[in-house]
Amino acid sequence: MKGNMSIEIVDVIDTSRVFAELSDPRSGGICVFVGAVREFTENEEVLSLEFETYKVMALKEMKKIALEAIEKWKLNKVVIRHAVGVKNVEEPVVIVGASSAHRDACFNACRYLIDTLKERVPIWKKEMFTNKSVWVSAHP
Amino acid sequence: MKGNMSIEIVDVIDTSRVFAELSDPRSGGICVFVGAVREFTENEEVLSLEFETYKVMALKEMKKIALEAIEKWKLNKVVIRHAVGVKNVEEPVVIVGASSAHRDACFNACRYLIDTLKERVPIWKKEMFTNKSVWVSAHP
Amino acid sequence: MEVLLFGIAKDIVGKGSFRFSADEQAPASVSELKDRLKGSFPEFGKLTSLAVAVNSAYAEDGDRLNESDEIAIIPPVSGG
Amino acid sequence: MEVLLFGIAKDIVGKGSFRFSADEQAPASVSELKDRLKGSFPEFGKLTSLAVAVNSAYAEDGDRLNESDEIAIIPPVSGG
Repeated sequence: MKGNMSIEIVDVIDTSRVFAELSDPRSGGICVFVGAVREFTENEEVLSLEFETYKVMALKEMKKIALEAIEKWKLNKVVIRHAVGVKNVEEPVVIVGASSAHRDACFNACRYLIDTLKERVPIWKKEMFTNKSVWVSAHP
Repeated sequence: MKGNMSIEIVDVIDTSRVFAELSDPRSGGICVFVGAVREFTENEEVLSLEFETYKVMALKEMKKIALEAIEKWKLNKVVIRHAVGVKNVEEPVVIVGASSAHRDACFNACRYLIDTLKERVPIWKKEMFTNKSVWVSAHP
Repeated sequence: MEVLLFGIAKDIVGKGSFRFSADEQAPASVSELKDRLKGSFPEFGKLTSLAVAVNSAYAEDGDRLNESDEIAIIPPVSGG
Repeated sequence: MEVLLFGIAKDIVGKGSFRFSADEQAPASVSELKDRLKGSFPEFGKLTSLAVAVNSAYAEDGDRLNESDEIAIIPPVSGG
Protein backbone atom coordinates (compact mmCIF):
# COMPACT_ATOMS: atom_id res chain seq x y z
CA MET A 1 0.00 0.00 0.00
CA LYS A 2 1.26 3.41 -1.02
CA GLY A 3 0.31 5.93 1.65
CA ASN A 4 -3.05 5.18 3.20
CA MET A 5 -4.83 3.71 0.21
CA SER A 6 -4.52 0.95 -2.34
CA ILE A 7 -6.58 1.53 -5.49
CA GLU A 8 -6.27 -1.04 -8.24
CA ILE A 9 -7.83 -2.69 -11.27
CA VAL A 10 -6.50 -6.23 -11.49
CA ASP A 11 -7.02 -9.45 -13.40
CA VAL A 12 -7.41 -11.60 -10.27
CA ILE A 13 -8.36 -10.52 -6.75
CA ASP A 14 -6.39 -12.11 -3.91
CA THR A 15 -8.65 -11.92 -0.85
CA SER A 16 -6.06 -13.41 1.50
CA ARG A 17 -3.97 -10.31 2.12
CA VAL A 18 -6.60 -7.61 2.59
CA PHE A 19 -6.67 -7.59 6.38
CA ALA A 20 -2.88 -7.41 6.50
CA GLU A 21 -3.06 -4.47 4.07
CA LEU A 22 -5.62 -2.63 6.19
CA SER A 23 -3.93 -3.36 9.51
CA ASP A 24 -2.82 -0.25 11.37
CA PRO A 25 -1.75 0.37 14.98
CA ARG A 26 -4.43 3.10 15.20
CA SER A 27 -7.22 0.80 13.97
CA GLY A 28 -9.47 -1.19 16.26
CA GLY A 29 -11.87 -2.10 13.45
CA ILE A 30 -11.47 -3.30 9.86
CA CYS A 31 -14.48 -3.92 7.63
CA VAL A 32 -14.16 -5.54 4.21
CA PHE A 33 -16.75 -6.32 1.55
CA VAL A 34 -16.19 -8.81 -1.27
CA GLY A 35 -18.53 -9.03 -4.25
CA ALA A 36 -18.54 -12.41 -5.96
CA VAL A 37 -20.24 -14.08 -8.91
CA ARG A 38 -23.57 -15.72 -8.00
CA GLU A 39 -24.76 -18.84 -9.72
CA PHE A 40 -28.26 -17.51 -10.36
CA THR A 41 -29.67 -14.07 -11.24
CA GLU A 42 -33.46 -13.94 -11.05
CA ASN A 43 -33.62 -17.72 -11.40
CA GLU A 44 -31.46 -17.77 -14.52
CA GLU A 45 -28.21 -19.68 -14.36
CA VAL A 46 -25.18 -17.45 -14.86
CA LEU A 47 -22.20 -19.08 -16.55
CA SER A 48 -19.83 -16.19 -15.93
CA LEU A 49 -19.54 -12.43 -15.74
CA GLU A 50 -17.30 -10.36 -17.96
CA PHE A 51 -16.02 -6.99 -16.77
CA GLU A 52 -14.52 -4.22 -18.80
CA THR A 53 -13.41 -0.77 -17.70
CA TYR A 54 -12.28 2.64 -18.81
CA LYS A 55 -9.22 2.14 -16.68
CA VAL A 56 -7.71 5.60 -16.38
CA MET A 57 -11.06 7.10 -15.41
CA ALA A 58 -12.05 4.18 -13.16
CA LEU A 59 -8.86 4.57 -11.13
CA LYS A 60 -9.47 8.32 -10.81
CA GLU A 61 -13.05 7.80 -9.62
CA MET A 62 -11.99 5.07 -7.18
CA LYS A 63 -9.37 7.40 -5.75
CA LYS A 64 -11.94 10.18 -5.33
CA ILE A 65 -14.25 7.79 -3.49
CA ALA A 66 -11.43 6.67 -1.21
CA LEU A 67 -10.50 10.27 -0.40
CA GLU A 68 -14.13 11.18 0.33
CA ALA A 69 -14.43 8.24 2.72
CA ILE A 70 -11.09 8.89 4.44
CA GLU A 71 -12.12 12.47 5.12
CA LYS A 72 -15.67 11.74 6.20
CA TRP A 73 -14.89 8.81 8.53
CA LYS A 74 -11.28 9.59 9.55
CA LEU A 75 -10.11 6.27 8.14
CA ASN A 76 -6.58 5.03 8.63
CA LYS A 77 -6.47 2.85 5.52
CA VAL A 78 -8.61 2.07 2.49
CA VAL A 79 -8.55 -0.62 -0.20
CA ILE A 80 -10.61 -0.49 -3.40
CA ARG A 81 -9.79 -3.17 -5.93
CA HIS A 82 -11.83 -4.35 -8.90
CA ALA A 83 -11.25 -7.23 -11.27
CA VAL A 84 -11.66 -7.22 -15.04
CA GLY A 85 -12.07 -10.03 -17.54
CA VAL A 86 -14.14 -13.19 -17.27
CA LYS A 87 -15.11 -14.30 -13.75
CA ASN A 88 -16.77 -17.57 -12.87
CA VAL A 89 -19.21 -18.48 -10.10
CA GLU A 90 -17.76 -17.80 -6.61
CA GLU A 91 -14.84 -15.77 -7.95
CA PRO A 92 -14.37 -12.36 -6.30
CA VAL A 93 -14.96 -9.40 -8.61
CA VAL A 94 -14.51 -6.52 -6.19
CA ILE A 95 -13.01 -5.99 -2.74
CA VAL A 96 -13.36 -2.80 -0.70
CA GLY A 97 -12.29 -2.22 2.88
CA ALA A 98 -11.63 0.42 5.50
CA SER A 99 -9.84 0.50 8.82
CA SER A 100 -10.57 2.97 11.59
CA ALA A 101 -10.27 3.47 15.34
CA HIS A 102 -13.83 2.25 16.02
CA ARG A 103 -16.19 -0.06 14.19
CA ASP A 104 -18.97 2.40 13.34
CA ALA A 105 -16.68 4.30 11.00
CA CYS A 106 -15.28 1.30 9.14
CA PHE A 107 -18.72 -0.29 8.63
CA ASN A 108 -20.27 2.91 7.30
CA ALA A 109 -17.24 3.69 5.16
CA CYS A 110 -17.09 0.19 3.69
CA ARG A 111 -20.75 0.42 2.71
CA TYR A 112 -20.13 3.83 1.16
CA LEU A 113 -17.16 2.51 -0.82
CA ILE A 114 -19.10 -0.28 -2.52
CA ASP A 115 -22.33 1.71 -3.01
CA THR A 116 -20.50 4.64 -4.57
CA LEU A 117 -18.25 2.42 -6.68
CA LYS A 118 -21.38 0.84 -8.16
CA GLU A 119 -22.88 4.26 -8.91
CA ARG A 120 -19.92 6.07 -10.38
CA VAL A 121 -16.95 3.98 -11.41
CA PRO A 122 -16.83 3.27 -15.17
CA ILE A 123 -16.85 -0.51 -15.09
CA TRP A 124 -19.31 -2.60 -17.07
CA LYS A 125 -20.54 -6.10 -16.36
CA LYS A 126 -21.92 -8.50 -18.92
CA GLU A 127 -23.85 -11.52 -17.66
CA MET A 128 -23.26 -14.63 -19.72
CA PHE A 129 -26.20 -17.03 -19.71
CA THR A 130 -26.53 -20.33 -21.60
CA ASN A 131 -28.17 -18.72 -24.61
CA LYS A 132 -27.55 -14.98 -24.35
CA SER A 133 -25.43 -12.26 -22.78
CA VAL A 134 -26.67 -9.03 -21.19
CA TRP A 135 -24.96 -5.75 -20.24
CA VAL A 136 -26.23 -5.27 -16.69
CA SER A 137 -28.27 -2.11 -15.97
CA ALA A 138 -27.99 -0.87 -19.56
CA HIS A 139 -31.74 -0.79 -20.12
CA PRO A 140 -34.54 0.29 -17.77
CA MET B 1 -16.62 -25.18 7.88
CA LYS B 2 -19.13 -27.67 9.23
CA GLY B 3 -22.54 -27.00 7.70
CA ASN B 4 -23.14 -23.31 7.15
CA MET B 5 -21.24 -21.91 10.12
CA SER B 6 -17.81 -21.90 11.69
CA ILE B 7 -17.83 -20.95 15.38
CA GLU B 8 -14.51 -21.08 17.19
CA ILE B 9 -12.40 -19.85 20.07
CA VAL B 10 -8.76 -19.99 19.00
CA ASP B 11 -5.32 -18.94 20.14
CA VAL B 12 -4.44 -17.14 16.90
CA ILE B 13 -6.79 -15.78 14.23
CA ASP B 14 -5.78 -16.39 10.63
CA THR B 15 -7.49 -13.66 8.59
CA SER B 16 -6.27 -15.01 5.26
CA ARG B 17 -8.82 -17.77 4.76
CA VAL B 18 -12.05 -16.11 5.82
CA PHE B 19 -13.31 -15.15 2.35
CA ALA B 20 -12.62 -18.65 1.08
CA GLU B 21 -14.58 -20.01 4.06
CA LEU B 22 -17.55 -17.73 3.38
CA SER B 23 -17.53 -18.26 -0.38
CA ASP B 24 -20.73 -19.83 -1.71
CA PRO B 25 -22.21 -20.14 -5.20
CA ARG B 26 -25.41 -18.52 -3.89
CA SER B 27 -23.55 -15.51 -2.43
CA GLY B 28 -23.01 -12.25 -4.28
CA GLY B 29 -21.84 -10.45 -1.13
CA ILE B 30 -19.49 -11.28 1.72
CA CYS B 31 -18.92 -8.84 4.60
CA VAL B 32 -16.26 -9.43 7.25
CA PHE B 33 -15.29 -7.45 10.33
CA VAL B 34 -11.99 -7.84 12.15
CA GLY B 35 -11.38 -6.33 15.57
CA ALA B 36 -7.72 -5.65 16.34
CA VAL B 37 -5.64 -4.24 19.18
CA ARG B 38 -5.23 -0.47 19.02
CA GLU B 39 -2.10 1.22 20.24
CA PHE B 40 -3.94 3.85 22.27
CA THR B 41 -7.13 3.86 24.33
CA GLU B 42 -8.24 7.32 25.41
CA ASN B 43 -4.69 8.58 24.88
CA GLU B 44 -3.12 5.90 27.02
CA GLU B 45 -0.65 3.56 25.37
CA VAL B 46 -1.83 -0.05 25.40
CA LEU B 47 0.93 -2.66 25.58
CA SER B 48 -1.36 -5.61 24.96
CA LEU B 49 -4.80 -7.03 25.60
CA GLU B 50 -5.44 -10.28 27.41
CA PHE B 51 -8.61 -12.24 26.71
CA GLU B 52 -10.15 -15.00 28.74
CA THR B 53 -13.39 -16.86 28.21
CA TYR B 54 -15.88 -19.26 29.70
CA LYS B 55 -15.40 -21.39 26.63
CA VAL B 56 -18.32 -23.82 26.71
CA MET B 57 -20.79 -20.99 27.25
CA ALA B 58 -19.09 -18.62 24.80
CA LEU B 59 -19.34 -21.19 22.01
CA LYS B 60 -23.03 -21.76 22.81
CA GLU B 61 -23.77 -18.03 22.73
CA MET B 62 -21.80 -17.55 19.52
CA LYS B 63 -23.78 -20.36 17.91
CA LYS B 64 -27.08 -18.80 19.02
CA ILE B 65 -26.03 -15.47 17.52
CA ALA B 66 -25.05 -17.16 14.24
CA LEU B 67 -28.40 -18.98 14.06
CA GLU B 68 -30.33 -15.77 14.77
CA ALA B 69 -28.46 -13.97 11.98
CA ILE B 70 -28.84 -16.84 9.50
CA GLU B 71 -32.58 -16.88 10.05
CA LYS B 72 -33.09 -13.13 10.02
CA TRP B 73 -30.97 -12.36 6.95
CA LYS B 74 -31.16 -15.67 5.03
CA LEU B 75 -27.40 -16.02 5.14
CA ASN B 76 -25.58 -18.73 3.26
CA LYS B 77 -22.56 -18.88 5.57
CA VAL B 78 -21.37 -17.37 8.84
CA VAL B 79 -18.02 -17.21 10.65
CA ILE B 80 -17.61 -16.13 14.29
CA ARG B 81 -14.13 -16.62 15.70
CA HIS B 82 -12.58 -15.08 18.80
CA ALA B 83 -9.04 -15.26 20.08
CA VAL B 84 -7.93 -15.78 23.68
CA GLY B 85 -4.64 -15.09 25.43
CA VAL B 86 -2.32 -12.13 25.10
CA LYS B 87 -2.67 -10.05 21.91
CA ASN B 88 -0.33 -7.27 20.86
CA VAL B 89 -0.99 -4.10 18.89
CA GLU B 90 -2.38 -4.80 15.37
CA GLU B 91 -3.12 -8.45 16.16
CA PRO B 92 -6.66 -9.57 15.31
CA VAL B 93 -8.79 -10.53 18.32
CA VAL B 94 -12.10 -11.28 16.66
CA ILE B 95 -13.35 -12.00 13.15
CA VAL B 96 -17.00 -12.22 12.15
CA GLY B 97 -18.43 -12.54 8.66
CA ALA B 98 -21.53 -13.35 6.67
CA SER B 99 -22.24 -14.24 3.07
CA SER B 100 -25.58 -13.70 1.35
CA ALA B 101 -27.18 -13.23 -2.06
CA HIS B 102 -27.13 -9.43 -1.82
CA ARG B 103 -24.99 -6.94 0.06
CA ASP B 104 -27.62 -5.40 2.31
CA ALA B 105 -28.07 -8.66 4.17
CA CYS B 106 -24.39 -9.43 4.71
CA PHE B 107 -23.58 -5.89 5.90
CA ASN B 108 -26.45 -5.81 8.39
CA ALA B 109 -25.77 -9.35 9.56
CA CYS B 110 -22.04 -8.70 10.03
CA ARG B 111 -22.80 -5.66 12.16
CA TYR B 112 -25.29 -7.68 14.21
CA LEU B 113 -22.74 -10.46 14.74
CA ILE B 114 -20.09 -8.19 16.25
CA ASP B 115 -22.53 -5.99 18.20
CA THR B 116 -24.27 -8.98 19.75
CA LEU B 117 -21.03 -10.82 20.44
CA LYS B 118 -19.84 -7.80 22.41
CA GLU B 119 -23.09 -7.70 24.41
CA ARG B 120 -23.59 -11.34 25.24
CA VAL B 121 -20.63 -13.64 24.73
CA PRO B 122 -18.73 -14.41 27.96
CA ILE B 123 -15.29 -13.17 26.99
CA TRP B 124 -13.32 -10.72 29.10
CA LYS B 125 -10.65 -8.30 27.99
CA LYS B 126 -7.94 -6.87 30.21
CA GLU B 127 -6.04 -3.83 28.95
CA MET B 128 -2.37 -3.86 29.90
CA PHE B 129 -0.88 -0.40 30.25
CA THR B 130 2.66 0.50 31.28
CA ASN B 131 1.77 0.80 34.96
CA LYS B 132 -1.58 -0.91 35.42
CA SER B 133 -4.08 -3.36 33.96
CA VAL B 134 -7.84 -2.87 33.68
CA TRP B 135 -10.75 -5.26 33.04
CA VAL B 136 -12.65 -3.42 30.31
CA SER B 137 -16.26 -2.37 31.06
CA ALA B 138 -16.16 -3.88 34.56
CA HIS B 139 -16.92 -0.59 36.29
CA PRO B 140 -19.34 2.20 35.29
CA MET C 1 -22.03 -26.46 45.01
CA GLU C 2 -19.16 -25.15 42.92
CA VAL C 3 -19.15 -21.69 41.35
CA LEU C 4 -16.85 -20.75 38.43
CA LEU C 5 -15.31 -17.28 38.31
CA PHE C 6 -14.03 -15.30 35.32
CA GLY C 7 -12.44 -11.96 34.56
CA ILE C 8 -12.68 -9.45 37.36
CA ALA C 9 -14.80 -11.88 39.43
CA LYS C 10 -11.76 -14.13 39.64
CA ASP C 11 -9.63 -11.19 40.80
CA ILE C 12 -12.19 -10.14 43.42
CA VAL C 13 -12.45 -13.59 44.99
CA GLY C 14 -8.80 -14.40 44.35
CA LYS C 15 -9.37 -17.74 42.64
CA GLY C 16 -11.02 -19.31 39.58
CA SER C 17 -13.78 -21.08 41.49
CA PHE C 18 -15.13 -21.61 44.97
CA ARG C 19 -17.59 -23.94 46.61
CA PHE C 20 -20.22 -23.62 49.27
CA SER C 21 -19.08 -26.24 51.74
CA ALA C 22 -21.36 -29.02 52.87
CA ASP C 23 -21.92 -27.47 56.30
CA GLU C 24 -23.18 -24.11 55.00
CA GLN C 25 -26.47 -23.80 53.19
CA ALA C 26 -25.97 -23.34 49.39
CA PRO C 27 -27.96 -20.50 47.80
CA ALA C 28 -31.29 -21.71 46.44
CA SER C 29 -31.70 -19.14 43.65
CA VAL C 30 -29.67 -16.92 41.35
CA SER C 31 -30.64 -13.80 43.29
CA GLU C 32 -29.66 -15.41 46.59
CA LEU C 33 -26.29 -16.34 45.11
CA LYS C 34 -25.75 -12.75 43.95
CA ASP C 35 -26.75 -11.35 47.35
CA ARG C 36 -24.41 -13.66 49.20
CA LEU C 37 -21.56 -12.84 46.85
CA LYS C 38 -22.10 -9.11 47.34
CA GLY C 39 -22.28 -9.68 51.09
CA SER C 40 -18.97 -11.54 51.21
CA PHE C 41 -17.25 -9.41 48.53
CA PRO C 42 -18.62 -5.84 48.39
CA GLU C 43 -16.60 -5.26 45.19
CA PHE C 44 -19.28 -7.21 43.29
CA GLY C 45 -21.74 -4.44 44.14
CA LYS C 46 -19.58 -1.91 42.30
CA LEU C 47 -19.59 -3.69 38.93
CA THR C 48 -21.50 -2.37 35.91
CA SER C 49 -23.55 -5.54 35.91
CA LEU C 50 -23.48 -9.03 37.38
CA ALA C 51 -24.98 -12.06 35.69
CA VAL C 52 -25.06 -15.74 36.56
CA ALA C 53 -24.94 -18.64 34.15
CA VAL C 54 -26.48 -21.98 35.02
CA ASN C 55 -25.34 -24.89 32.88
CA SER C 56 -23.63 -22.45 30.50
CA ALA C 57 -26.68 -20.31 29.73
CA TYR C 58 -27.69 -16.95 31.20
CA ALA C 59 -30.04 -17.42 34.15
CA GLU C 60 -32.74 -15.13 35.55
CA ASP C 61 -32.72 -13.88 39.13
CA GLY C 62 -35.62 -16.16 40.06
CA ASP C 63 -34.07 -19.36 38.63
CA ARG C 64 -33.42 -22.13 41.18
CA LEU C 65 -29.97 -23.60 41.69
CA ASN C 66 -29.25 -27.30 42.15
CA GLU C 67 -26.16 -28.94 43.55
CA SER C 68 -25.45 -30.61 40.20
CA ASP C 69 -25.68 -27.40 38.12
CA GLU C 70 -22.61 -25.85 36.56
CA ILE C 71 -22.79 -22.33 37.94
CA ALA C 72 -20.69 -19.38 36.77
CA ILE C 73 -20.42 -15.74 37.74
CA ILE C 74 -20.47 -13.52 34.64
CA PRO C 75 -19.10 -10.02 35.27
CA PRO C 76 -19.55 -7.42 32.48
CA VAL C 77 -18.42 -9.05 29.25
CA SER C 78 -15.94 -7.24 26.99
CA GLY C 79 -15.14 -9.45 24.03
CA GLY C 80 -14.44 -8.15 20.55
CA MET D 1 -12.05 14.24 -32.61
CA GLU D 2 -11.88 10.68 -31.28
CA VAL D 3 -14.54 9.19 -29.03
CA LEU D 4 -13.94 6.08 -26.90
CA LEU D 5 -16.71 3.53 -26.45
CA PHE D 6 -17.27 1.00 -23.68
CA GLY D 7 -19.73 -1.70 -22.67
CA ILE D 8 -22.98 -1.62 -24.57
CA ALA D 9 -21.91 1.60 -26.37
CA LYS D 10 -19.20 -0.41 -28.08
CA ASP D 11 -21.76 -3.03 -29.13
CA ILE D 12 -24.15 -0.37 -30.45
CA VAL D 13 -21.56 1.34 -32.61
CA GLY D 14 -19.75 -1.90 -33.40
CA LYS D 15 -16.27 -0.70 -32.45
CA GLY D 16 -14.24 0.56 -29.50
CA SER D 17 -13.88 4.13 -30.77
CA PHE D 18 -14.84 6.36 -33.65
CA ARG D 19 -13.80 9.74 -34.91
CA PHE D 20 -15.58 12.71 -36.43
CA SER D 21 -13.71 13.10 -39.68
CA ALA D 22 -12.05 16.35 -40.66
CA ASP D 23 -14.72 17.20 -43.27
CA GLU D 24 -17.67 16.97 -40.84
CA GLN D 25 -18.13 19.46 -38.01
CA ALA D 26 -17.22 17.93 -34.61
CA PRO D 27 -19.80 18.46 -31.85
CA ALA D 28 -19.04 21.58 -29.80
CA SER D 29 -20.60 20.45 -26.51
CA VAL D 30 -21.40 17.34 -24.53
CA SER D 31 -25.12 17.71 -25.26
CA GLU D 32 -24.48 18.09 -28.98
CA LEU D 33 -22.35 14.94 -28.94
CA LYS D 34 -25.14 13.02 -27.18
CA ASP D 35 -27.75 14.30 -29.64
CA ARG D 36 -25.69 13.35 -32.66
CA LEU D 37 -25.00 9.90 -31.21
CA LYS D 38 -28.70 9.32 -30.61
CA GLY D 39 -29.42 10.55 -34.11
CA SER D 40 -26.97 8.15 -35.72
CA PHE D 41 -27.67 5.25 -33.34
CA PRO D 42 -31.20 5.34 -31.91
CA GLU D 43 -30.25 2.53 -29.49
CA PHE D 44 -28.47 5.14 -27.34
CA GLY D 45 -31.85 6.74 -26.65
CA LYS D 46 -33.08 3.51 -25.08
CA LEU D 47 -30.38 3.25 -22.42
CA THR D 48 -31.08 3.84 -18.73
CA SER D 49 -28.64 6.75 -18.82
CA LEU D 50 -25.92 8.17 -21.01
CA ALA D 51 -22.93 10.09 -19.70
CA VAL D 52 -19.87 11.58 -21.34
CA ALA D 53 -16.41 11.81 -19.86
CA VAL D 54 -13.99 14.49 -20.93
CA ASN D 55 -10.36 13.85 -20.04
CA SER D 56 -11.44 10.94 -17.83
CA ALA D 57 -13.87 12.86 -15.63
CA TYR D 58 -17.67 13.06 -15.86
CA ALA D 59 -18.74 16.08 -17.92
CA GLU D 60 -21.94 18.17 -17.78
CA ASP D 61 -24.22 18.62 -20.80
CA GLY D 62 -23.10 22.22 -21.25
CA ASP D 63 -19.36 21.48 -21.19
CA ARG D 64 -17.48 22.38 -24.40
CA LEU D 65 -15.47 19.82 -26.34
CA ASN D 66 -12.05 20.44 -27.84
CA GLU D 67 -10.27 18.47 -30.53
CA SER D 68 -7.50 17.56 -28.07
CA ASP D 69 -9.82 16.25 -25.33
CA GLU D 70 -10.02 12.55 -24.52
CA ILE D 71 -13.73 11.93 -24.90
CA ALA D 72 -15.56 8.76 -23.81
CA ILE D 73 -19.16 7.59 -23.92
CA ILE D 74 -20.21 6.18 -20.55
CA PRO D 75 -23.29 3.95 -20.73
CA PRO D 76 -24.88 2.87 -17.39
CA VAL D 77 -22.09 1.56 -15.17
CA SER D 78 -22.46 -1.82 -13.49
CA GLY D 79 -19.28 -2.57 -11.57
CA GLY D 80 -19.18 -4.43 -8.28
